[in-house]
Amino acid sequence: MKVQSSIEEAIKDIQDGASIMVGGFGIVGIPEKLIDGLLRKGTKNLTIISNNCGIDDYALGTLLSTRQIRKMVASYVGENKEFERQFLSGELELEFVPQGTLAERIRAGGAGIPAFYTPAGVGTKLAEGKEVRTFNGKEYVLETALTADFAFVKAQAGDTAGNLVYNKTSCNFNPMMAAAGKMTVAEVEELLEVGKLDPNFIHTPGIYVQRVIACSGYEKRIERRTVRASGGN
Amino acid sequence: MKVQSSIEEAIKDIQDGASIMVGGFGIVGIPEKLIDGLLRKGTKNLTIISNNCGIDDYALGTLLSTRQIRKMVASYVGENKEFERQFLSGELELEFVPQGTLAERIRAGGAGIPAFYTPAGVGTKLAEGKEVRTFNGKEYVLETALTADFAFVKAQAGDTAGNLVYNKTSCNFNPMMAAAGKMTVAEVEELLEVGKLDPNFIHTPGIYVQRVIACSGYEKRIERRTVRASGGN
Amino acid sequence: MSLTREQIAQRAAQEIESGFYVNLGIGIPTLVANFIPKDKHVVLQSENGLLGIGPYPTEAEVDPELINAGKETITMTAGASVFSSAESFAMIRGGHINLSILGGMEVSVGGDLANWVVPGKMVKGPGGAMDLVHGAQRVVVIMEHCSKNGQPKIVDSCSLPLTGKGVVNRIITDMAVIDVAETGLVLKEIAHGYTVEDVQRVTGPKLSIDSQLKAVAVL
Amino acid sequence: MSLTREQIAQRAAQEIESGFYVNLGIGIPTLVANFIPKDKHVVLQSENGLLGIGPYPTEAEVDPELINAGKETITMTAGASVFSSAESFAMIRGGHINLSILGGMEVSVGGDLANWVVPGKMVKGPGGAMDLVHGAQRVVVIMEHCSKNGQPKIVDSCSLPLTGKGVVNRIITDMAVIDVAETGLVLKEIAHGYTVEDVQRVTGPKLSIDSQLKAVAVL
Repeated sequence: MKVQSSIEEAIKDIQDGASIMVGGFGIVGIPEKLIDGLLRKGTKNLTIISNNCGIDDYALGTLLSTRQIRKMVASYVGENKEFERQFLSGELELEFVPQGTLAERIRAGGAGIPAFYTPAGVGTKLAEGKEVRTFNGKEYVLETALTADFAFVKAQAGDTAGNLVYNKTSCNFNPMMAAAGKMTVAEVEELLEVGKLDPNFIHTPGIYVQRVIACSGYEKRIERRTVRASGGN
Repeated sequence: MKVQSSIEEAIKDIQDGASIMVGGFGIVGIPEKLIDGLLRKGTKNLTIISNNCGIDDYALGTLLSTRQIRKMVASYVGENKEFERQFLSGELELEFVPQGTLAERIRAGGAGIPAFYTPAGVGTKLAEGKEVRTFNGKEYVLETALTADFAFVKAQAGDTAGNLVYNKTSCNFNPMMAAAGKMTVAEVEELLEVGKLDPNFIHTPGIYVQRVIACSGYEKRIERRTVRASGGN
Repeated sequence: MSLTREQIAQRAAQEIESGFYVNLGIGIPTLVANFIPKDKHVVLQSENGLLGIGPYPTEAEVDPELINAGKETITMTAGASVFSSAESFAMIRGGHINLSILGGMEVSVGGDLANWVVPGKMVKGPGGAMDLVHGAQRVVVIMEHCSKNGQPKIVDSCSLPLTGKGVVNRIITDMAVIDVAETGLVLKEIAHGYTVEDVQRVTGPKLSIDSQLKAVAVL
Repeated sequence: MSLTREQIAQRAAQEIESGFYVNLGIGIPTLVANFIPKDKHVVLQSENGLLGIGPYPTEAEVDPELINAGKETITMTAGASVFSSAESFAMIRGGHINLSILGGMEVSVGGDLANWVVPGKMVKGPGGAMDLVHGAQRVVVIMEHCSKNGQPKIVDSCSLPLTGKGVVNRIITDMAVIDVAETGLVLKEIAHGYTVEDVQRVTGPKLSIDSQLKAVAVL
């Protein structure tokens, strides 16, 4: 069945050189525990597809310190000094994708759409070498689907059939990645029996999730804590 | 504001010759009251984009009796004798689209994707004259986005900001049509103040809905009532 | 002796493995659900937007907003989910459905399927069949071996408009189980009472005979 | 006198009409939210998957799973909705956002925008800017009129890598409001204390002067 008894079991068959999609935007909605597992396992030469690459000592940033990542596909990697060092020294390969194109390429991967046209990037470096085509007088660039050997996603709650529900803006890239991963592993804060989640409000249907594991002790670090004084706005 | 006081007001600016997307699968999740309004208004020469065309005396079928529909874009029109008569006599134009392609073309329309490739229809009459292209050794056909002047959708509940929630399999084509209609009108069984719907579980964000109207007295006819004896299965 | 509709459905149910996500077409394929053993964990998908089709409802359970793709009133299993048609066909097109069992009017030696245009009748449209035949990991067609006037429905080349080219993996009929292989059609199983020659006589293309040729195992 | 960052944000807020759905970029554009009059009904979208950004939270309200695209902790308004990144950019790409207000490093006479590669610094990536400039119905860029060493940032042709070609509708700087028109750049408003010549001197392309030329109205 889908329920895993440990993080180790959930990622046991990930080999050096694997491609892995990792959910999250910034460090919100990231699969903290699966990333930690990968760090402990020491798997190398990874291709990571994720909107960002964590921060220096947290999230995907930790896998940079240990040089486990060979290639990164992302839209923005701003918050990481080690990333910059490895990239400038040529140790790390990097593919930038506009954020909406990244989301749509992953969605296409899960949905069996091999390629689609989008306006983002037309006339920029990121469209160089790609087919550009005009529809209704506007130019669009052809972008292809992304899939991966594994997808790591994080949900608030899940059930034993693999159905998932996300909390607020921790949703982000997780649903598309769940669908685009050949082997999707979901870590959840609350693992329920089937029938406990309302069928009308499932964010990721269980068909997309091959493994699910209940985790606890989430750090959920905050990147930019911005507050207002009580009472004002 | 978005809230309409009558069906008449909600559809007041629909002109002869308009294109209208109409939600529903079979006769489930159809915008009953907006279709009735169109019947009363008598608007003619309509292009209707809808998975099916109702049944003889209900749903879109009623607009056929009054000859208000000039062209139908659908995946399946099986349950309607008047449809057959008008089509065979040449009064009605018909474009068949595979159901998944129809759903995706509408989704693309709302999402600003002008065209995409799909395997459905390759090598069949429905791909004749369309570009076929090979990706990773498999053939795909290029399909273009669909939008419409209006979209009529039906939701279980909505709020004054236009957020919508659907019930069970009445969801179907409604969410994509809400996004692909230039003017989207939603009829809801329950109209709530903003803040009453859980932000985590909105099916159609309010940005896609320009008008919303509370309706009651739904017929919700059943096309094929199939039952089992109590206790068995 | 020819298998009954129920026996064809029963044989088709043997294609389903525990853990499978399955889409059953309209008509005889819908009957297949009745023959899935209770000890197999199988989830049925309906392309109108439901994963986890349950049994038909009792009179008291009938919900006009809960139907399958055949527009029949149904129920949901525990663990079910509902979603839009775009999500449903993303699921189908994306290869997440392990098996699709569909009806057929003609299947060619190359696995082409024709099942959406009925000769002499108004064309009702492809529905979701054109998407399903390309999306599902495996496509099994169940149909009568011959047309009503005795003509083979398994042919060298389909005469009816196609639903998909090269999409069928296996054909289950009232006479036989036949695989579509790279090398052509392979006869895998024969219904009780028929010979290889009986089957070949009403099959257009030449059949290879599987070395493990068996009788169709149905009750 | 040059407008302050707050005054630029205040002027930019005047672009927003009641009923608008607006995406504000990171940096000064985020400040614009503070200047939207309370009587205007405006919904702010954040491309990480939120429609209906509320004010920053109080300490007690801080939720690590509720952030904007600048990764700041925020709150939600009544009527807000959250969704996936694919849905968020479907919303953006599909033309549902009335207005996008973004920062800029260079804007060309043809409305090309460069704002994702900072000279001499490691390239951090485009984020969502390349999608936003094509998707929003109207794109307004707010920036300093000149670079730190006094060079014009409004140019004949961008020297920095582009974010989008021909995408900017209006530029709001500390000196002026300039529209990108078919015929070239049109000076619409001037900050108090500057002349047309002052603005032209630090602007690359030749400016047309709008017949209704006004002073920028800020406090």
